[in-house]
Amino acid sequence: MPLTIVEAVNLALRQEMEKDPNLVILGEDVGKSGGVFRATQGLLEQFGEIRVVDTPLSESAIVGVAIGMAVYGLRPVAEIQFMGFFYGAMEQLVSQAARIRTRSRGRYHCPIVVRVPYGGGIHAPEHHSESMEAFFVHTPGLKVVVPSTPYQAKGLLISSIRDPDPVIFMEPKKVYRATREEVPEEDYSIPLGQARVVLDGSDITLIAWGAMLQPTLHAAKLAQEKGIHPEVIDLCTLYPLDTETIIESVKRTKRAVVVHEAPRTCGLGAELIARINEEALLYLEAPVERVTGFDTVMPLPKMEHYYLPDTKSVVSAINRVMEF
Amino acid sequence: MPLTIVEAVNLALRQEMEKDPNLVILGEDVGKSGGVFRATQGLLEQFGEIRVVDTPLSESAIVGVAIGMAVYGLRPVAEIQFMGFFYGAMEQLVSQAARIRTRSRGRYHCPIVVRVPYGGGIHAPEHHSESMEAFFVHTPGLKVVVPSTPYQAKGLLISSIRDPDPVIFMEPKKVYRATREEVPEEDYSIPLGQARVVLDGSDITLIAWGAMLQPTLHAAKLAQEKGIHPEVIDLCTLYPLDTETIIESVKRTKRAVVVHEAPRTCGLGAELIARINEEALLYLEAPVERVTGFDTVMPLPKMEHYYLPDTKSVVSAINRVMEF
Amino acid sequence: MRRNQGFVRALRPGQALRRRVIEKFSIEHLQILDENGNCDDELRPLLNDKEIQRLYEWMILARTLDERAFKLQREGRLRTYPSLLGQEAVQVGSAFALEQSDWTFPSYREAGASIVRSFPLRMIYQYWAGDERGSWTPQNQNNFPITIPVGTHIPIAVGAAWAAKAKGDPIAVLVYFGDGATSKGDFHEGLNFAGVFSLPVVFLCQNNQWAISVPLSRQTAAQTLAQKAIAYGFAGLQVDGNDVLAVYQATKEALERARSGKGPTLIECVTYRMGDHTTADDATRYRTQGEVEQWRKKDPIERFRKYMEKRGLWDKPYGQKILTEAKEQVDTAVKEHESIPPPDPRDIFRYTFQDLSHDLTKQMETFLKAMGNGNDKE
Amino acid sequence: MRRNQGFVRALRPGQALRRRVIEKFSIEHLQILDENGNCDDELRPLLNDKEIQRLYEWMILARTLDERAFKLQREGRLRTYPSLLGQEAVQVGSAFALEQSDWTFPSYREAGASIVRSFPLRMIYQYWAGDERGSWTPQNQNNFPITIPVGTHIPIAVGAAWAAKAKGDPIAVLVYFGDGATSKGDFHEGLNFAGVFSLPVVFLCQNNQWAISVPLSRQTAAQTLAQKAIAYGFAGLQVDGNDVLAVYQATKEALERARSGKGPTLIECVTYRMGDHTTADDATRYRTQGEVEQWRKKDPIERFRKYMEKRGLWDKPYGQKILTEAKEQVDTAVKEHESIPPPDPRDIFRYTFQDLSHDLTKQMETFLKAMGNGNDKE
Ligand SMILES: Cc1ncc(C[n+]2csc(CCOP(=O)(O)OP(=O)(O)O)c2C)c(N)n1
Ligand SMILES: Cc1ncc(C[n+]2csc(CCOP(=O)(O)OP(=O)(O)O)c2C)c(N)n1
Ligand SMILES: [Mg+2]
Ligand SMILES: [Mg+2]
Repeated sequence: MPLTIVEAVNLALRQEMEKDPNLVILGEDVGKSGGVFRATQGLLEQFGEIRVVDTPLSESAIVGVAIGMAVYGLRPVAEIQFMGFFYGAMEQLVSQAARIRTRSRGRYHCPIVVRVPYGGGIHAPEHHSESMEAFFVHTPGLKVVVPSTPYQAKGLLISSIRDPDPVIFMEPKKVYRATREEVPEEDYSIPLGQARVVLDGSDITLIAWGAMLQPTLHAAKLAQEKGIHPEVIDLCTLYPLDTETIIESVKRTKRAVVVHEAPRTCGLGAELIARINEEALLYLEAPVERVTGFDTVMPLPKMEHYYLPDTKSVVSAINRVMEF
Repeated sequence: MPLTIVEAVNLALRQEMEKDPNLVILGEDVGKSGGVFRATQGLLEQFGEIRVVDTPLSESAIVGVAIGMAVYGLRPVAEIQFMGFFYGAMEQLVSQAARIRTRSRGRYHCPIVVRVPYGGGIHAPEHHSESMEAFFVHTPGLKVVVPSTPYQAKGLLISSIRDPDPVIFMEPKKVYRATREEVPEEDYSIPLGQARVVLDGSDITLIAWGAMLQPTLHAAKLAQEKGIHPEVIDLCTLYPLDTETIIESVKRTKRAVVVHEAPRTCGLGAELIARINEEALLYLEAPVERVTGFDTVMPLPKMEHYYLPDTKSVVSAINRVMEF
Repeated sequence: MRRNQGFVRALRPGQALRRRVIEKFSIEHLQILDENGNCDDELRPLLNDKEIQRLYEWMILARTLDERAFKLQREGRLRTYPSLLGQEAVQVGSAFALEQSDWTFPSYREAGASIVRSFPLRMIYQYWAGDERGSWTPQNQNNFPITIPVGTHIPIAVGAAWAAKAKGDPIAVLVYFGDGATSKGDFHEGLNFAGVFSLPVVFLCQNNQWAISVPLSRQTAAQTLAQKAIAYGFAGLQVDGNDVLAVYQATKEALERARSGKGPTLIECVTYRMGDHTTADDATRYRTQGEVEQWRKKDPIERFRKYMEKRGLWDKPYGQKILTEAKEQVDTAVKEHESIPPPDPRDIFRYTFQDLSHDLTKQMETFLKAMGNGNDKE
Repeated sequence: MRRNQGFVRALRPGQALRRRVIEKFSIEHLQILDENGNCDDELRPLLNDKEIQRLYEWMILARTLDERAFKLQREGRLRTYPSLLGQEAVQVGSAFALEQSDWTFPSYREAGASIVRSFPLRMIYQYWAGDERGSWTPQNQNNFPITIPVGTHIPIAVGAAWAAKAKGDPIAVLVYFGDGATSKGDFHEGLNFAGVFSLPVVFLCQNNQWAISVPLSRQTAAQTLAQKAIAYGFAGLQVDGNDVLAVYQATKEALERARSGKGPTLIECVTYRMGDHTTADDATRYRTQGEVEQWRKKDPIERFRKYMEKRGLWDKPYGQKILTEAKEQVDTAVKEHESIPPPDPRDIFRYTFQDLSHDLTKQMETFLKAMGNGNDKE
């Protein structure tokens, strides 16, 4: 049936909980209220208080307790209410979750999923618009997944839940309800670590993920009208990166633009450029462009539209690269 | 007089405390014991318990309290004992320190320095060898400084202390006592945001900072014997980056290698490559190489030498780039 | 006497010697006005009639400002806004006890306290309309901007108290937070630090029973939040938070103890969040109307009004007059707020550091150029 | 009775009505053996002679293993090592109270507890020699690897307790940490969480008076660490940590309460770190020899030996025999440890994820190739 991203997340959680009695959900407001975005709506009613846990306001404990549950043999899916509140859980994530398999030499592992709505554009208060994927991607031992559509959301979340290692599942809240798409009731999963080509093209490669896919695609369509044929890649998994798909495309198109919301410096865009430099330098006919947030704090609603990449800024990047 | 890096840090702290009655030092074991690396030795005795504060074991409060002191008008220099224990203070740093000027529209600012020994190679226990500069560089509102020699250490620390904004001062503990160098008693400071060319060359640009400068320089010397003349740049300040110096050099040498201890993916090396790509792509005759840590946890002493970049790995990178 | 539960059973007679009680603690509750406005004169704070009326007038203004904010949000003229409805007494009573030289560190729900601290109403609307200029603090005031990441302002308030003590300034710091904040690591690290250094800070917890949809029973198994002070070795007190006189008295006393070097105090003010968590929330999803009605009976303003009426400090005309004046002040504030020209996009870059970094200059110029080239996203 | 300090002064007669004590708490101290080995028979745990001797033998083995570790480090055969000297009773007494099915979450100073949990001595040396294989837990054991970031294992232990409760497993979790750890946010978030959900977990604080060079007085202003349990609404008890019987009894009781659904317990064991913080530390920089000597008089092993002697469970030959056996075990462990072939460099990559990511495969191959090309850094 046609679902939004947030409904697809909810469906994936419900179906996996039905399959796996060890799957538990914990976080702030995930139970009685069904989550501030309703992603966990109805789960408390269906699975009860032992499997759907409204926790105290303790980000570090939410992740830490999830780690302990996983080590003991459960499959916790924790929610951090907004990415801006993830910083309090960094020590648990980096110093514990990401290292347990390594430091116990495989004796213990940590199959947790931490779901977290991220990104700007919903006129939210301060600290509600972060996009800190680079922190996670830079941390050895973590997988980082970002769906961009309802179909992707269900398939990727199911894979993340079944994955034996810690996964940060970033949900693009700007497009939580932006579109509906046919999402099968049936069980299906989308393998982690694979990017998808959303639009075939030959002139330039546009790389985006999450909420940035829509303006990127839109810009690509506008470019087509001008006779430029962009290939658009949705990364889907930010770590491990599907370098192959990116390189193969850039070698054909010889040009690329990376789009992300996060601040420019040391964002994931830099890593993508580094990999293109390493594996496709001689193919490039123009510098790879970055369309990103500024190296500033995300502004409050009155000015956040200045900050976020949008169709226009992607279009002008495409033009700059084509005209280089 | 000839001092080690740790002695230069101690001297800078003492002299600035003598000049500025508002300068206070706080952290774990910074007082009575003079710091686990002796960086604050003698300061408690000279300045007393109100200006040199042994704190409870609370990384988040150490940074948070420092922020409050700064907002009230003091000049706190906080110490986090090892970078591996910084994660607990991330929320204070990112959500508070880095934003106070922006969110109060300049009414308040946050002139704190957080000193933190970083990096591997001293056969330390787990979590004592982190190099997480990319986290700080990616965070808008922070400055990030890394000295590589005793002379640099004093001059850069003095500038960091006098800087009106939050500065993370990363101290390369592997070379804390590796070399002695003439460090003037007199007051001098080295401006932030400027890289320095440590070795002039024309064939390839090597970029490093902190403890990685030594193997990089050593590799450069070995290359010279083979008739290759590398230019070696010590970044000194990681944010704001001195892009100009890097680009100017790469445009001349047309080749570059970046060296850092941190995991490869999304490390600062990626950002440097991205900037070279943006401003000097057409000059490049070979992909910029990265010599870095692996995307793994830093191993324990028995294997840490496998992990850390060293002269040999820099040499072979130079060769690969030159032979490309 | 009720023993620390659990080891009671283990206590058998004749164990006095090696198994002994070494510490005893107790937690007090303070109420001065009961729910019908009857006052315990033994405890009544030394406030003159004018001051009593000021307390009432601030509470009316707080509620008026709050109701208007709600309306404005519904009309799309404000963004998400957290209502203070029902917490007027805690906010006004505590702020009224402050000296101007004291510092406050609010969370996000203390519009009622900020106006008493003479923060311009206009700017409260401006901030919640999504304009950073609304979190600029007027020069003569010692108020830190509101903090949204729950509890993270607590160690910062402690740091300010540390600095005040080090400088020998005879001031105190008051930090506001909710019941949910008591579960955060920063609450613990901050209060513990304040205890160790015996700092001049008052921790004021607005226990409004809810953290969005999470009830107090999910924040703690402790009988009170006040008793958390025992963990830090300083004083804790529970206060009827809908009793403006009790809140005023307890805060005043705690501030004086702070200023006179007697260290920190934790004050738990028991109150209730009458509205939704914010305008983006719907509380009917998780709590009963019955519970809300029970608390409506304890309304802080109505209770105080009854008291004033008994004392001849309130009559209909006076009540009318105050309400009208409050509405006028709010009207003016809204007008002023909505006539402020939009912020300058350059501000996005300007305040990141004292001086624009090379990168930021470049990013700003590129951005302004793009806007110029008809790429203005507005 | 001692009131929660500070508001005592404010209490005047006749205030009973509106200013009243609503909660009372007390903290108990438990000692069974005094410093001369005299036992309070009322409290003596039900242990038979063999078990009493086992306690002694474990303590001797712990101390022997520890002394050897120190020597090995000085000879450059181990890296930085944190000595447990003086804390034998806390570690052995508490671990002896566990069932094998229970879980433990140690910090880094509990070699004494791990051996009682039948963790191989060999691997303790291996870990502190800088080899990750030493933190692999044998399959039949429920011990989490040691944790170095102070306090971060506490929420994890709580999560394990949560899972055990959810699965209905009749087990308890025991988590070890020091006095310094009580200042960390994770201590607070973890204990609070355990209280809210009444989880089967025992929090065992080894209060050895020091956190590296920071004395207890800089960690807290509280009179005891045990009273921190009051903040979380569960039981807290202070125990003489150099009295192995008291530690055993308190832990046993707390574990039983946990397994029978009565929730968490915080046990503060008052002991002393007789050695430097680690082999990299020099305690003479920050504490007096006098203080150390005072505590030497309370030595946990000597005290217990006296008790056993009184009971006829100890004589010189027995003591000699135990010591010799301990030395032999340690000799064997060191030999075994030092005969283990060096770790395979591939292990650096192998355990990051269950399956090597594409990036890691590439990084590993490049690395192995470089080693092959005489670029082996060894
Ligand atoms: C660290 C953090 N986590 C989560 C949130 C999201 N959030 C905003 S308010 C709130 C509840 C706070 O409850 P409480 O502390 O009782 O204050 P109240 O809203 O009741 O005034 C939550 C979970 C946040 N702002 N900060
Ligand atoms: C989060 C964190 N901060 C700092 C350190 C450095 N450090 C190692 S042990 C220690 C003191 C710990 O004291 P305590 O908790 O009392 O345990 P003890 O060493 O006395 O057994 C410190 C500060 C650390 N390991 N982790
Ligand atoms: Mg609340
Ligand atoms: Mg200790």
